[in-house]
Amino acid sequence: MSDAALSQPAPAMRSIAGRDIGLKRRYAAERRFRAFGIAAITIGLVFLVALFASIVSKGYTAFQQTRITLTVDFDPAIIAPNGDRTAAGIMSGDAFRFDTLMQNAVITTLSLDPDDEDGLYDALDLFSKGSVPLLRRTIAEDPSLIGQKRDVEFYADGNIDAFVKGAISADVPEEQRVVKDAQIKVLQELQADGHVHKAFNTGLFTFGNSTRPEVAGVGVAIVGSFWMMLVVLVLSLPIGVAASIYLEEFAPKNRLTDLIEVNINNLAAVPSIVYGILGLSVFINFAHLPRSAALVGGLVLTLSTLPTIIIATRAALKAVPPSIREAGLGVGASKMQTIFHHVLPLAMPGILTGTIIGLAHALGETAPLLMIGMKAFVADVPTSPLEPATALPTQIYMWATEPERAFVERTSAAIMILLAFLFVMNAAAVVLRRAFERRW
Amino acid sequence: MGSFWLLVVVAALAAIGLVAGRIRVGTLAKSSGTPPHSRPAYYGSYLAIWTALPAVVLLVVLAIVRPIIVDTAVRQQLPEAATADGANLSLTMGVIEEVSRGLKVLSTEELDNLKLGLVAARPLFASKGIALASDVPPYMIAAAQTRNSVDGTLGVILETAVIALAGFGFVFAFLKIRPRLRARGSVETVILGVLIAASSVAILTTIGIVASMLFEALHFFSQVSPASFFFGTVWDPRFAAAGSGGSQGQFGLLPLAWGTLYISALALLVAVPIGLFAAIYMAEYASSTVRSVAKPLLEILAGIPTIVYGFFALVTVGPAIRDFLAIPLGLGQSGNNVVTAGLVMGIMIIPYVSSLSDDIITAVPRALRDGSLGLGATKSETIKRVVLPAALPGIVGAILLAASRAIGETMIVVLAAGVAARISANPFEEMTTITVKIVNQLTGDLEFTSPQTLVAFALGITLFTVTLGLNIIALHIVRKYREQYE
Amino acid sequence: MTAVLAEAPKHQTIRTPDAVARPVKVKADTVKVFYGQKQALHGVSIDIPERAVTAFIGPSGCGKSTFLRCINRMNDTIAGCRVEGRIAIDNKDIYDPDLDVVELRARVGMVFQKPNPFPKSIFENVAYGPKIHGLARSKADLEEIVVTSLKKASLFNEVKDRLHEPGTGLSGGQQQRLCIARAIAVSPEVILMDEPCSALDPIATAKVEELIDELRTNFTIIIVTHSMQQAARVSQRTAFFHLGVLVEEGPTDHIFTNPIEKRTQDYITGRFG
Amino acid sequence: MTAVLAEAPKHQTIRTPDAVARPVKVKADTVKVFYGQKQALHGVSIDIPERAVTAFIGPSGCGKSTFLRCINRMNDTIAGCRVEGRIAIDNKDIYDPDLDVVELRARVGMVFQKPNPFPKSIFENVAYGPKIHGLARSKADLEEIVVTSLKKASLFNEVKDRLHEPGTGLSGGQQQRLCIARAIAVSPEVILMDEPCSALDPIATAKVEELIDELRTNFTIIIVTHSMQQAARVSQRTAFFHLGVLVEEGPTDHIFTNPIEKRTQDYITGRFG
Amino acid sequence: RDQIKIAGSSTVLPYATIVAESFGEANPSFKTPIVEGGGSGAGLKEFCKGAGEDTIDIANASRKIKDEEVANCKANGVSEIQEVKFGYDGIVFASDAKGPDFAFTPKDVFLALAAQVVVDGKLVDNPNTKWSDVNASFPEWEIAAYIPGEKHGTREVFETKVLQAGCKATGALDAFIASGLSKDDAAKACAKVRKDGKAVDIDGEYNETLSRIDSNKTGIGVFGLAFYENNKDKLKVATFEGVVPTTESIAKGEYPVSRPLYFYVKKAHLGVIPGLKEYVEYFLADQMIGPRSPSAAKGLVPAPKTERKQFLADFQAGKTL
Ligand SMILES: Nc1ncnc2c1ncn2[C@@H]1O[C@H](COP(=O)(O)OP(=O)(O)OP(=O)(O)O)[C@@H](O)[C@H]1O
Ligand SMILES: Nc1ncnc2c1ncn2[C@@H]1O[C@H](COP(=O)(O)OP(=O)(O)OP(=O)(O)O)[C@@H](O)[C@H]1O
Ligand SMILES: [Mg+2]
Ligand SMILES: [Mg+2]
Ligand SMILES: O=P([O-])([O-])[O-]
Repeated sequence: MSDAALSQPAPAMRSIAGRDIGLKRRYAAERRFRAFGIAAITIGLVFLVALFASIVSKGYTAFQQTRITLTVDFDPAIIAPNGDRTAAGIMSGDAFRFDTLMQNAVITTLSLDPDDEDGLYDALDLFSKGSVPLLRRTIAEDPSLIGQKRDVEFYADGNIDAFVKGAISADVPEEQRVVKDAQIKVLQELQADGHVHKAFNTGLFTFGNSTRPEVAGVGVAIVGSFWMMLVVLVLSLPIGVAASIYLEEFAPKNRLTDLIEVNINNLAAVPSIVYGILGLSVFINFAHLPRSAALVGGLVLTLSTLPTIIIATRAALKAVPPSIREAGLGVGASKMQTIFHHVLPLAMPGILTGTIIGLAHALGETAPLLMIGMKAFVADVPTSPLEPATALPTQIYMWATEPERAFVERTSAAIMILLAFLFVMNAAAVVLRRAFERRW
Repeated sequence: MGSFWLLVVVAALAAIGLVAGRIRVGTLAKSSGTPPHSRPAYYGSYLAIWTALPAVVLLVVLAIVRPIIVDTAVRQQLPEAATADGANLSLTMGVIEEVSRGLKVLSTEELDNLKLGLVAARPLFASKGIALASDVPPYMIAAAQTRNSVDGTLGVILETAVIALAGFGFVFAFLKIRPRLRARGSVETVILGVLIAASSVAILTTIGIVASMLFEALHFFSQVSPASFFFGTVWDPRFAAAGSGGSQGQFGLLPLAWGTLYISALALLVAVPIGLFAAIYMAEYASSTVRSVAKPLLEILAGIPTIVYGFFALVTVGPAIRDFLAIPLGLGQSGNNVVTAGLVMGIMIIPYVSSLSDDIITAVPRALRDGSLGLGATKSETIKRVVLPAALPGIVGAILLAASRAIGETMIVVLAAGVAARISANPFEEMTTITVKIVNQLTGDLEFTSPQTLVAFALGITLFTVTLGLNIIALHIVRKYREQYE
Repeated sequence: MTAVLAEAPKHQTIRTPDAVARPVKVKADTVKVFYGQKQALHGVSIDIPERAVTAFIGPSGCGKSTFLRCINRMNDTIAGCRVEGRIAIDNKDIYDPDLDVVELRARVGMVFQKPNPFPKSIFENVAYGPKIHGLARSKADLEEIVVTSLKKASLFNEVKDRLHEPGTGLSGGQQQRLCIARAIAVSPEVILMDEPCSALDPIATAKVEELIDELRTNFTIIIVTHSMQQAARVSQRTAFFHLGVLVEEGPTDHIFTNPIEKRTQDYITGRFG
Repeated sequence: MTAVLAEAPKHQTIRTPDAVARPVKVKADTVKVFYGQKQALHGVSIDIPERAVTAFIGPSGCGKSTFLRCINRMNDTIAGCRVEGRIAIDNKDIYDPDLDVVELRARVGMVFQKPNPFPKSIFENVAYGPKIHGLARSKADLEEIVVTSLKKASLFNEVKDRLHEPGTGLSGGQQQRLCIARAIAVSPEVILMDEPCSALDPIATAKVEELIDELRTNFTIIIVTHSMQQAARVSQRTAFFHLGVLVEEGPTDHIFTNPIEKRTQDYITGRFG
Repeated sequence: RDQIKIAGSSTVLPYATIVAESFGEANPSFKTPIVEGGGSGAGLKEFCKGAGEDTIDIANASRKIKDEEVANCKANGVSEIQEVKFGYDGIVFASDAKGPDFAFTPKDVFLALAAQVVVDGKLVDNPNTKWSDVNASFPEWEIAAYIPGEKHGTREVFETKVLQAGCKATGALDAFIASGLSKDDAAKACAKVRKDGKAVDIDGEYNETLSRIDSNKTGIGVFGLAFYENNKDKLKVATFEGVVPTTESIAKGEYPVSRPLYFYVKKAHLGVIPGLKEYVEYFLADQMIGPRSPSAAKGLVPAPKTERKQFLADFQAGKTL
């Protein structure tokens, strides 16, 4: 402020009427600004759609699956050579005897020459390698089948499935594809006889991992991810909010708390694999929690999600105007009451946003899980968070690295399932967020 | 009674306390004529806290101590040979635990047979659904029995102690209740304690991270000179193992630091304008329907696994940028480049900026907007000059968070920008980041204590320090420009 | 926007023409305002003369602020608020879709009922309007505008040493005067003042009244006030609102000495309700 | 907190004892308040009698709100605000570290200068205090408290159909009355009112004044006002502040008719500055 | 613990999972083992953490355990390690299916990818930028090779069987020794890969390599045989020293770039973890690693019958390192 301005006497006011206030330029700026906003959202959504389209176009076929029906003769001589028809009896003994059962079914259904070994193996290769164990389990669950002749639906081998869906083309020379001409012939025969059909792939959701794409599923991963997210939600939301409240509302404002604030911001920049290392040494090596367990995964992800939630929550708390706090304190509410009754509800949308983003990120996180053994082959669906499990992203990662063509679509399908998971999580949070939103 | 039931009992006692406290203060207030200091509910909580808190703390402590005592007791029983080797001991203890689990489900007759050696342990246990890898020697059965009895005794002691403490706490607090007791203060102190404990999780995490990295990093610096690490311009750790005769100075940090900076900066260049404009549009212009759809949709971008982004970058974006930008401009041939990584990563972190900023912008009081609009400002002027400055701290926080995510990301960088460490200004070349190399060196096929592995920790601690510095600067900037409304 | 002229008679305003006829600046015709379902104004029609001070009086909640906010379309910013009827300034319908709201608001300044300084420095608060409208040609010019406006709002002496401290750190009355300074800094043609003196002490009030008197020679001023004395002191015309209806309107001396409606009479003599 | 009694003489307050001696409820002794570097109060000492209305008057920015906020320690919430000196209520130092601030604020209610309703329903706004203090035994009881409080603040008739709509959707004066209702709903011993009637029309003002008069029989009331008339009407004692100093304090009629200090005289006659 | 835990080589991973899966199916009394990848080094690192319940039982490796690793194991109390060899793996060079045929020799690859080569009798930084610079019969493609990153066991094979062989063949080895390096260091120098971006380390898996060839059609990738066989429609394999890589040519020892696959068992766990012994024996059965086995279908190159018998016998003999 110059002294000249200070000492001048007040001049008469100049009216704004008729003066150019640059409206044209300002409206152009306004329109530009608005257009930028629309463009920004559009760009974001376009990328989302592009990603979605590429995933869905690759993955939608995985929800359908080729099945082949065979007539199986449940021959007691093979199944229960010693007469033990109990489930335990079926599940014990020579495991390879059920291969014979399967071979017989193929030979009779296709009327093959029993001595043509190559022909038999080519035909057998049409079926999932998991067929035999599945057959065995079916019999164990229902021993009354023994002695009957029944039509049984088998999963087609992953390559055959891919072939039927057109992912493997018959046009390329035989030596460049995994499906042999002989197999195609047999398959066509089967199709002509109506033995081949497509069905919804329920196993994709319920089965554990498998080396055979046709019976591989994300069941274990869904359960694992679910438990991890539960642990993350149950721990990181309350801890994050509690920590934020303390730091923002109660902690004395001094260098130490500044340091803590900066430090928490900084934790967000720590590569997530470092959390994996920390988790490995603290939860597994020190606390002796089991490796590959969803609980440990959840704990590690909690640590890596906390900074996000804390930062978002603190920002939201800061944005609540002080007059609300004054009003609360003024009627004799304690600081704690004021915060929990008035400030926190107003900050809730921001807190939920932080939680959604934090959880979304945690859900898609792979690197730290690598360190604690969650990128593993796990076939059995875990029944508690302490049992070995995988997670959706690690499962996706593993499938993405499988050489078989049939895993390509399943990888995309698994991503779609993960996104569906994400949608559900977001939807829940959006509903909550709307409930808390208030315009001033 | 397991820990679960113990907790149930304590919880039940606490629930009784919740009611008893209220009643107690009510009657006392009536008889003495002094009104209670706090609401009756606080006296209930006060009593409940005194009942449950010490008991639960004791329970946790004992639960940690109990296995240690049991192990010590069992170990003393074992023959010399079994305890000699530490590694084997842990396995033996594992088997004993398994056996002791089995013993609990055996009938007395089976137990006697087992002890007399009439039946072998393995098939017997197998029939009970407990798998043993091999048969167990008799001393293990004896040890398992000891284990069971010690554990059982301890269990009884623990239960008694916990319940007694809960009871004591109950009585103590019950007697302490009187109308002038500042129950609310006490309860809120406990809540404050909980809040502080929650904050300390973040602190402990930092300590854990720093401690786990610092020690190994020092180890690294004892093998490789800090100068060659911090000022080295070549990153080629493979052949510089200490003592292997290779030249030192192949652990140059600079190319990685440069790559990190370059890629993150580009990512922010994408994410900040898009995110901020999206946030502004959603908060200030869009109808509530548009907003409630667009916002969660954008948030999905943060949750897509990074490997998906990575392959998207590698297969779609990278070649497109190479073919339509790099080659026509004559700037490079590589489908792996900084631009791809920056672009794709920028997309991933958009929601960090957009959603968080949107909430902060919405929270700015309407009176401020009215003030500006009332002066004839256009909406965009109001936003730029009044709303955004008022929302600045939150927005900076959101941007920092986005930057942090960009710095910490691996998969996208690997697939989009490659793993070649180099310094170049050309954004159409391959480059890589510190985080990528941390992951690489840690998961590498490398010796345990070689500098090749340890360098990961040195990188980690360096990254930590640098980002800390950046955050401090950001804090100061925010402090300087912060506009506290009302 | 359709003007519903066939209005129920109970909403008829009683108008007493002024002896000195002045050109009309703002003309409202059966203005109705709804907040969602709730109707806050039931058809207000009034002519507001140019270069004069018009005071709105009436009990709290009767719709004064609501009507005031219609005149520079600040109601647009309230979700769920709907305006019917016609308001014209200089014979131009301000609810015409073609009309430029920004220009309108630049021409029709406003001082709000609750002081709402920006969380910026005192200087920036006042400089804001001139800056966005590009009214200052130079820095010195801008400084001059700021100082003049602060002086007119009689705040300058109190804040001259702390022009660069935040405006939110002022006392309630100081904030109110800051908002007045901010509004007059852009020299609008019409100034709407919603209880500008409610937080002010008598001396500051007197100064603001002096300012209003001075401004009146060039500008049109509408002021909401709860103080009859103030209305009597500063205004040439007075409008009395009650329950969303403009009950009576006319030259101030007339309204205060010889009101036609009983409600008006009751209100100004304090015998109300 | 150390009481610096050796104070510069220019900050000496002139006190005129009341004819009817009342017990002292609030006793302040050389209270100084600093906002960061800036000193807002320069040693204020005053005795405020029980069951009477004390009015604080003085030009805008002189420190009335600041002093008022010291009495229920609302200044604790402002970062950088520091209070020196001693304030006692019922002879107990309220800045004693042992004192429960929350209890203090429950006993010393406050109506703020700028209305600040919670962004909740009107009902919730008023019910909040009674709820947290457990003043209502039943729902019906609570409703009664809310209705009574709203009635006392003469807001009830206007809002009775919309008790469950947000308090932020009220007119300025209605919000102010809502805040009054909220404050009296917990029946505090001392009520601090920072310009409670500044946004109110004469009738509402009269009602609030009536309320104050009624409350005075049981409670101690301190009111900041810019209206001499109001001070004269409702208060028994008046304190005149100027530039952070309590210039003169005494029985209201005495202050208004026969002030000792020239500054006081100038102020109340409007000849100030 | 009643479940076997395994970690290590990503090359062995598919075979180990196949075995684990069918082991679990065939033996309902044991749970299906948990198999982790991560690479040979990472697996052995985990393996050598110590003995006991919280450590893994088996480490898979696509190379032999190193002396340092054995020493580290010992230091951590893992004194008895049983090495089990179970088959072979071939490493192939492949390019985009639509491109021309390649016939590589170690010399070509060395000249294209080594950090230093001999030009006019002098060691210089590799000057070759196009494949045609290396061998006139190759197309004029910019050199871009995607080779296994240093975290993979495969890298070691690549270095010893390809680069070091090429080093010798071009005379660079002698030049290195002549320049004053010890024999060991010279060998190390031979294995050094150029760092100017022409050779790209792939620390991920083969499908990343495939994607890179997808996005850069003139790239050459290094793959496992199994991966190539599953993607024959997208890739064209190169011959190496005139031999086409197939299961047969590798099994016969004709194709030079192959290596044995191993897993390492903690002997101390054998009597403790239920099913561990059974798993190893199951792994070594003909049905699992023989020519008709699912592992073979996945790309494992089975060892000859007599050798397979030997694997099992060695394990059952309980020989430790
Ligand atoms: N938060 C704050 N930070 C800095 N200065 C402040 C703050 N609050 C008030 N002040 C200053 O302290 C002085 C006294 O302010 P106070 O609010 O007590 O005045 P007041 O007497 O209530 O005035 P008014 O009648 O205008 O409300 C003023 O100069 C004001 O600018
Ligand atoms: N945003 C809103 N939403 C709903 N109702 C509103 C809103 N703003 C005002 N009202 C209602 O409209 C009516 C008129 O309000 P207005 O603010 O115009 O009153 P006023 O005459 O300015 O009163 P005061 O003197 O108290 O400021 C009141 O009943 C009020 O409650
Ligand atoms: Mg109003
Ligand atoms: Mg004040
Ligand atoms: O994963 P690797 O087999 O290459 O070590």
